[in-house]
Amino acid sequence: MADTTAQNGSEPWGPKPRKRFSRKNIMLYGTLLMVSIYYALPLYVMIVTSLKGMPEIRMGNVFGPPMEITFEPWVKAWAEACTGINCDGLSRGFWNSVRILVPSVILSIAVASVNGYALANWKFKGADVFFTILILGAFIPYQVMIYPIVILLRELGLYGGLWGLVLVHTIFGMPILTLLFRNYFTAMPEELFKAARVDGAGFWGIYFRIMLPMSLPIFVVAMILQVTGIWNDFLFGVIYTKPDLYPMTVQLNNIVNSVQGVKEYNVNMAATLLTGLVPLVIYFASGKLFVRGIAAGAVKG
Amino acid sequence: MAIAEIQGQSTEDVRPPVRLFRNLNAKIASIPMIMTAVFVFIGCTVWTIVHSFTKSRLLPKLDFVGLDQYERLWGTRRWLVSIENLAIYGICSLVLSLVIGFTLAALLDRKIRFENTFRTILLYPFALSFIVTGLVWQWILNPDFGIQSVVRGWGWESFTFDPLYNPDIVIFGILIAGIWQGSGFIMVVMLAGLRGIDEEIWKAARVDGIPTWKTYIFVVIPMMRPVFVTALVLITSGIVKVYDLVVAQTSGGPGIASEVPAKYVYDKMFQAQNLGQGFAASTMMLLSVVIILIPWAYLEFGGKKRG
Amino acid sequence: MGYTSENLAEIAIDTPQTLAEPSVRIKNLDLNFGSVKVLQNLNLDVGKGEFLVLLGSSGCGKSTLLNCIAGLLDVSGGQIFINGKNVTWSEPSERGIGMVFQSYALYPQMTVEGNLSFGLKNARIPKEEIAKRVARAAEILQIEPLLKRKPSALSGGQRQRVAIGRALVRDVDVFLFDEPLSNLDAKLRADLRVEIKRLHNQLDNTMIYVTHDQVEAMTLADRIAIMKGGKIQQLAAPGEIYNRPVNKYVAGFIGSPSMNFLQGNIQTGDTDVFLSGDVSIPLAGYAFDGLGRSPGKAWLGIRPEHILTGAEAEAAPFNTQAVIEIVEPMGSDTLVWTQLAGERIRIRMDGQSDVREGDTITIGFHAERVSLFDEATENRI
Amino acid sequence: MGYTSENLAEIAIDTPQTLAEPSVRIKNLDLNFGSVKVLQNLNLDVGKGEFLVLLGSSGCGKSTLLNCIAGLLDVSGGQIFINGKNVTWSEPSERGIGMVFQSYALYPQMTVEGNLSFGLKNARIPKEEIAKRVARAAEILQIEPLLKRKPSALSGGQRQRVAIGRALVRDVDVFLFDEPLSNLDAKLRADLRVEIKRLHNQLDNTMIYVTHDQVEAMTLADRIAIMKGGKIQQLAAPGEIYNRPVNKYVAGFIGSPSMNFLQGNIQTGDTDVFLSGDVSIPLAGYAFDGLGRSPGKAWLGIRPEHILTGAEAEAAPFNTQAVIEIVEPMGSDTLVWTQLAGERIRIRMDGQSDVREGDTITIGFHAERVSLFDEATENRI
Amino acid sequence: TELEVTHWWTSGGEAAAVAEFAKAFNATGHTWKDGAIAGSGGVARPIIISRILGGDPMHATQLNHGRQAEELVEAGLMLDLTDVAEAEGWRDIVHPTSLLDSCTVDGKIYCVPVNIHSWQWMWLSHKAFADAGVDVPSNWDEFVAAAPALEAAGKIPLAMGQQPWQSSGAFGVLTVAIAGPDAWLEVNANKNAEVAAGPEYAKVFQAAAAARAMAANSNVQDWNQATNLVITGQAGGQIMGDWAQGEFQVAGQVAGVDYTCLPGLGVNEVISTGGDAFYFPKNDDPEITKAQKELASLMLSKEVQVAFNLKKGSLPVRGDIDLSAANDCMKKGLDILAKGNILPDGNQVLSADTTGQIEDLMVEFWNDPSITAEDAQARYAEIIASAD
Ligand SMILES: Nc1ncnc2c1ncn2[C@@H]1O[C@H](COP(=O)(O)OP(=O)(O)OP(=O)(O)O)[C@@H](O)[C@H]1O
Ligand SMILES: Nc1ncnc2c1ncn2[C@@H]1O[C@H](COP(=O)(O)OP(=O)(O)OP(=O)(O)O)[C@@H](O)[C@H]1O
Ligand SMILES: [Mg+2]
Ligand SMILES: [Mg+2]
Repeated sequence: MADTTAQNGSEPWGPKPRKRFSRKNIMLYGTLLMVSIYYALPLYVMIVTSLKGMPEIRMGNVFGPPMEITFEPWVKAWAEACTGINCDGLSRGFWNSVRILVPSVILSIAVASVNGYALANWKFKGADVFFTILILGAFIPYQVMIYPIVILLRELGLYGGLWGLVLVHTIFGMPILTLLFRNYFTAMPEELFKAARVDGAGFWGIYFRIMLPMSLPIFVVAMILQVTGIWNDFLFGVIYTKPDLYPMTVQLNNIVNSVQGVKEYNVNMAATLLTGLVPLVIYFASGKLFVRGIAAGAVKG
Repeated sequence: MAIAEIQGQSTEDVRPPVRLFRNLNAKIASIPMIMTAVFVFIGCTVWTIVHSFTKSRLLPKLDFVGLDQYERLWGTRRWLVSIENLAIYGICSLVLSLVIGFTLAALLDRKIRFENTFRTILLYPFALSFIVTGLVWQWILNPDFGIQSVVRGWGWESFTFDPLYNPDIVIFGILIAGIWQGSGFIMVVMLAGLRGIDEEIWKAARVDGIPTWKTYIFVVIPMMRPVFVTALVLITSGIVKVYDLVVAQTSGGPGIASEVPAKYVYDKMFQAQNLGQGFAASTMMLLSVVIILIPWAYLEFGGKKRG
Repeated sequence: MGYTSENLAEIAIDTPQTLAEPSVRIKNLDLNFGSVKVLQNLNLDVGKGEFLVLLGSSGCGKSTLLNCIAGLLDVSGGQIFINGKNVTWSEPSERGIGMVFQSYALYPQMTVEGNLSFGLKNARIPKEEIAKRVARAAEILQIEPLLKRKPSALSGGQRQRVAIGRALVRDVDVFLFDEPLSNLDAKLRADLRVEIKRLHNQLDNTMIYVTHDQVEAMTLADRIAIMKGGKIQQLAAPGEIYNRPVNKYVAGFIGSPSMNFLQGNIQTGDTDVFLSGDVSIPLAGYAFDGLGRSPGKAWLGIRPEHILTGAEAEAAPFNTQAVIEIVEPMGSDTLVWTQLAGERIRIRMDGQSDVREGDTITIGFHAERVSLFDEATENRI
Repeated sequence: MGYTSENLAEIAIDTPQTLAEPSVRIKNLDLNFGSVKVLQNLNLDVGKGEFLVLLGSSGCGKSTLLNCIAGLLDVSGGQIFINGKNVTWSEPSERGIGMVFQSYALYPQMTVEGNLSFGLKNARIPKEEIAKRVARAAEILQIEPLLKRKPSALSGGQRQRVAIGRALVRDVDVFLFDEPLSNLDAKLRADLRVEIKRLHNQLDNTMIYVTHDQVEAMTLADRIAIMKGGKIQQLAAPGEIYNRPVNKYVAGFIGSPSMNFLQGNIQTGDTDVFLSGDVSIPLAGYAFDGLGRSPGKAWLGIRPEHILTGAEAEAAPFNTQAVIEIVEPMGSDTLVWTQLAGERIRIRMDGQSDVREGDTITIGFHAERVSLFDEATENRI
Repeated sequence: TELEVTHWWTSGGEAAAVAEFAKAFNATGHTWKDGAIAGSGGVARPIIISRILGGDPMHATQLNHGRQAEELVEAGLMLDLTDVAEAEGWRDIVHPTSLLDSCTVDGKIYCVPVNIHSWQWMWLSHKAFADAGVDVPSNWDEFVAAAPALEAAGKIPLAMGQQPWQSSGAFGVLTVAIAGPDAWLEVNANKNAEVAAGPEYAKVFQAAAAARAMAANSNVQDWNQATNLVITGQAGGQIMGDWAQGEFQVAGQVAGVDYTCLPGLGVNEVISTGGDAFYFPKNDDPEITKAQKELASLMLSKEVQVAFNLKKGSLPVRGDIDLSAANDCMKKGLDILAKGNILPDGNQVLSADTTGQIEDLMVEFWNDPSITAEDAQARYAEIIASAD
């Protein structure tokens, strides 16, 4: 056997020394930091602005930190800003948004996941044709469909209510979500599906007992997509429902989009940040699952 | 001994069940999809196309006027500018989203510290509604109190950066914000794709002495085709519908320099109360999407069997 | 050592040849994927309690056939009977089959117990009955201590046993195995092979077993069906297939290291001989198939383990001198490469043989041990 | 048939024992993944032109060791020398190694030619030189007609050859193989094994080859290193490992079907004997390791292929009667299960043997063929 | 009875004004249910139309009266208010009566005008002119003359936002001021393309081109950002409707001291009488119809008009009320109104489609110096020629 003589001090031995500030690392983190600045700059401006008073904003330095921090705009955006004659800020629509969000997210994901599952595992003749049409549907500008869908909903007797809106969200979420789910389920081992069939589980049995528990990550991905989309939706919310049901974004729009009169930028910023909070919380909460889920959904094309 | 002999024909002759009832549950479950595809997407499309031959104004009406709407559409400078803008914006946004999304994903994939933090920062624009973030970008890019003035304040008096106020480059100004908002999501998709690449490919490239960037370009990217396809669907469907972004930042300005087709459609339908014109414009948009996508969709979804 | 055709027949005798009421009967089965014809007019009867192995190279249609039997693929033509009932269009769960997959296909989110009872719950079997059956299967497979674990906490062999158990609890008549062992390492594979054999002895079910591992096929099967390109090439007992392959494909496919082939001519006369280059091999003792002993171009096949060396070779009807080119010691055996009639051939010798590259040795074999194939049709002569 | 320790030594003699300047030298290598110590103080010298096989069960650290040598993992301690140069901190591409992976890791979108030349182009080697080397590698590996194809259009074996070619063109001194054949089916695996052996003979490079397939290890290796839990258990020529395993683990690991073990006592005296139950096995002729022939509890191991039957058994120093429990015909061999001293043991018999379950046969063996292990340490006695 | 009312008055003053309506209506025992949607017609219109198409319309909705609503009326979707109007003698009290004309289709009245907004204003910053060392101009020509001085002092002579309605609005103001009300009427009401291509309009386009040059450095988007330039003295002036006044007020500026307002650009002291009106979609429920009519009459009542317009900063539609609380500029407007120097608003005479086309042209023209005045005029004449 080889003799292991004493180690020569100058010789490389053990782990390769790593420079903390190697050129590579500086490049890597430098780039990421630069990019992060680009991404975070608007956020910074928004936060800073939302903490300033209007006179300070009029002075025009958007990047300057507030000389005098005020939380007034936040309070106003949440509880005082007027929408027409109702002066209770975003808080008014918040629960409506939640009421719309929950069933819309659940229904759209439920429908799309079942579609994706059927397309991946239970192919029948013609399924691909419908799916292709569905994907093309993702490219139709939705303004075009506003009136026909109004007519459709009227015929279904759903116009003006919560369920009409839920249906609309389900329809518009369907193309991308179905694509996502289909790819995810296709990537799952087919033998598992076969085993369940041999075990006598039917279409729904396999979906609920086998597929569903195994695809939580993609459900989280879909949820994030839908929560973001539906929470921030304004047009559908306002077109297909009545004032009792107007989501928070209507208030946001009202605060932000007043054509005439004074624009309170600080309140606008605070309102936007407040509105974005719910999706942001969901991002933070499900960061890791998000990545894993997408992997399975996206990788197989 | 050869193949076992078959004797005694069995008497019962089970006929194959009716085609329609095979896979019945799957068909039932697909009803929402089929209904959506047929009634909503096809139905709406047909409805739109039919109405594009009418002179509907505020309300959809069936007064046919032939191709008038189309003639006017193609005689309108704003429409032509919109198309051109969409082409420029579309190509740049597609390329940049993919490049930036991929580059960031690749950077995050280098086993870095704080990956979670960086990822969230890059993703957060996706969560914020564009009504106000558009305004913020408008400020940041405003030559009088945005970046230009800050840089000039540092002493570079000749520094010029006013993308939103220069008709020649305004579309690129919009691009800056568009990329800002959308690329984080693409980055996440790409990151996920990268995590799926076989570790041994990396090792092989290292043994071959191939620099990392070359490995990405010549080896990894070609392997991620499916991910790029998914990203492509996401980006292009977003591009075709781009509207808020423009309205929030420039309302199509300066002049009509940053008009886009979706905005043209919207303005014609609801602002100018000329539904027919809006329908004609959207029919043209749809037509181009279909021309580009049908062959691709067939290859991607129709032609290939599950394997 | 003498080999007679009698004891060959004896090896084959285990097989239940009485197919009065086969357990699985496949009639004129066709299966196409789009325009690709994967199975064509396939007929197969499997007896009650028989252990049938489907053997063939990758892509020959073994899994496809199994999936058709299980009802996981819709056939394009033909019929499938299980226990006399036409099940061509039945649901998989109604066919009375259990299936074990290459990748185990355990439900990852369920415990072992959950995995075992899933099928039973679907069939709405009463709780106590389920518990009883699961307990019995767990006992048979010796997985009682694992019942509460999830599949991710099991080793490969344990997972495989759970997969088998899942078929077991359902009390089915026919077990289908699709390469159940090919994901395992050699040692484990050997152990589980024995276990499956034991199980078959114990249970008496019909088993159809897909593999492309010959050792598995040879050790487990009552009969082996060798498939190629969607067709069954030979269906016979292992000994028969090993000793009397019906064509050159089967001959080359079965046996490891595989059979040596020499190209040449059969010369009939007082004593039939096979001529290849300058070598002339007497065929006295070769059992010709039917009357086909006409002269003509042919292949002669001889297995590496049937080539004798040393004193045994000198005693054999055919023998010659050969120079050793490569020596591959394999522990228990040694594989030696040499030349015969210009062809490179392999010889399997005892693992303790003291041979070196460059040595000259005597090799020889008995005509009873060779196989002859027509050069054109490649069928056995 | 007589076995002497001389011819065992001869088998081992191929090995280049003169390690004056080893090709690869590993000194006190440690490797931790976080707090998990995968390799601990590992020392290994590989001679110039040697074919070393790393063998061990899954998870024992084979790939990890290979990756350390390749520079794909940063070691936690110790040094690695290649051709006398300390490469502990060098980049993989600077070490003069080529590596072939289990999954081939071909660049899927490049042609075979592109795959072969990518690394060279990157090293800025002139065009003609690249063309020459690719042509040579293609010739050696017989893949000239495939040069323009993409990997997806190649069969498994062809892909593997391209993967080897990629290492080949780089003119490296040391080839590292990480289970290069384990994704292939049995037949192909056998063919490629021969090809790699041929390549080694032709090229004269040092090769380090990871596998958990014994047949590969035995046929290819000049020396085998058996690993377990990140440590090398035995490093020796295949014959040595097969015949004189240093401990019970190695003994059980090598050989298929694996060695039979009997638990019992060594009794020294006039004639040493091994007692197990009511069986007493004389040990005359057993080559004890050193002076360790003290009495005590021990394991006796005997390989299935070393158990003789029939006339040979009767002639052996130890023999007894046994009842056959299971017969597993495997074509070329037949595996028979029986009982000895209350333990179930396996016997490998000729494939043409005419034995049935329930038969009583005579079995026996020579003491030279057994291995004895201390019960406590499990080391060879 | 509960009435749902849609409108897009959401900013502070506007909302307060709406609250006056609601207060008065609630006082009658009914309930005002507010459905405020911010944004201009572009946002509100699809909502209103959808609600009507969906068969579940709101009970009252704000709309710019005039051509825009015509189709809805023609389709028989709006409630006929003629009986209320006749009973209360709207023809007599609404001043100018043209406001009521635009509510009239086939002799029937379908909407209630509630206020007058006018575009014809120019706002000038005293500080800017002081800095440039010139007097505050009193009409457009003086303003043009002062522009070089402003520029020399580093000021933007004319502040302009980038929104399309600003461009076309400013053009409208210039037209009335330079070409005069008659030419304006000829082109806009009678769609006389010859006049549009004629010499009077040529002058307008020249003036617009000059204004374009003066506004070249105005890098803001929103109208109030432009107003802010005037307030802070960075710009000399801005052409903007009377709503700009609110900004000056919020900034604490005093008319005549810090800023000057020039109606009709100081050339033609005429104001256009745009404004807002409410429509009442038809409803099957007679209760609701009754309440709708009550609301209609309430909106025109004296007290509500005063309360509403004071909050809104617009002019009342009745000539018979006293607005002593109004400020300087508002009073100027009232004077002009009283003199009868009025014009209908563009919305009342042009279809939305034509307005849109003109907006497109103006936006292009204002922002692209390469379009000459002649080109723009030619294209303008074309649009007028094809207008319906
Ligand atoms: N969904 C499919 N569409 C088209 N061809 C298919 C499909 N599934 C299998 N095939 C083809 O059918 C043939 C038989 O496939 P099968 O899976 O039955 O082979 P196999 O004998 O099980 O092979 P292996 O040993 O590799 O599992 C193959 O050539 C394969 O390419
Ligand atoms: N990245 C890692 N982090 C932590 N532990 C690891 C990592 N990679 C490998 N290991 C552990 O190190 C041990 C050795 O792994 P290695 O891959 O070298 O095994 P191997 O001998 O090649 O096995 P196989 O035959 O399955 O390839 C295993 O127990 C494994 O769990
Ligand atoms: Mg298969
Ligand atoms: Mg490994």
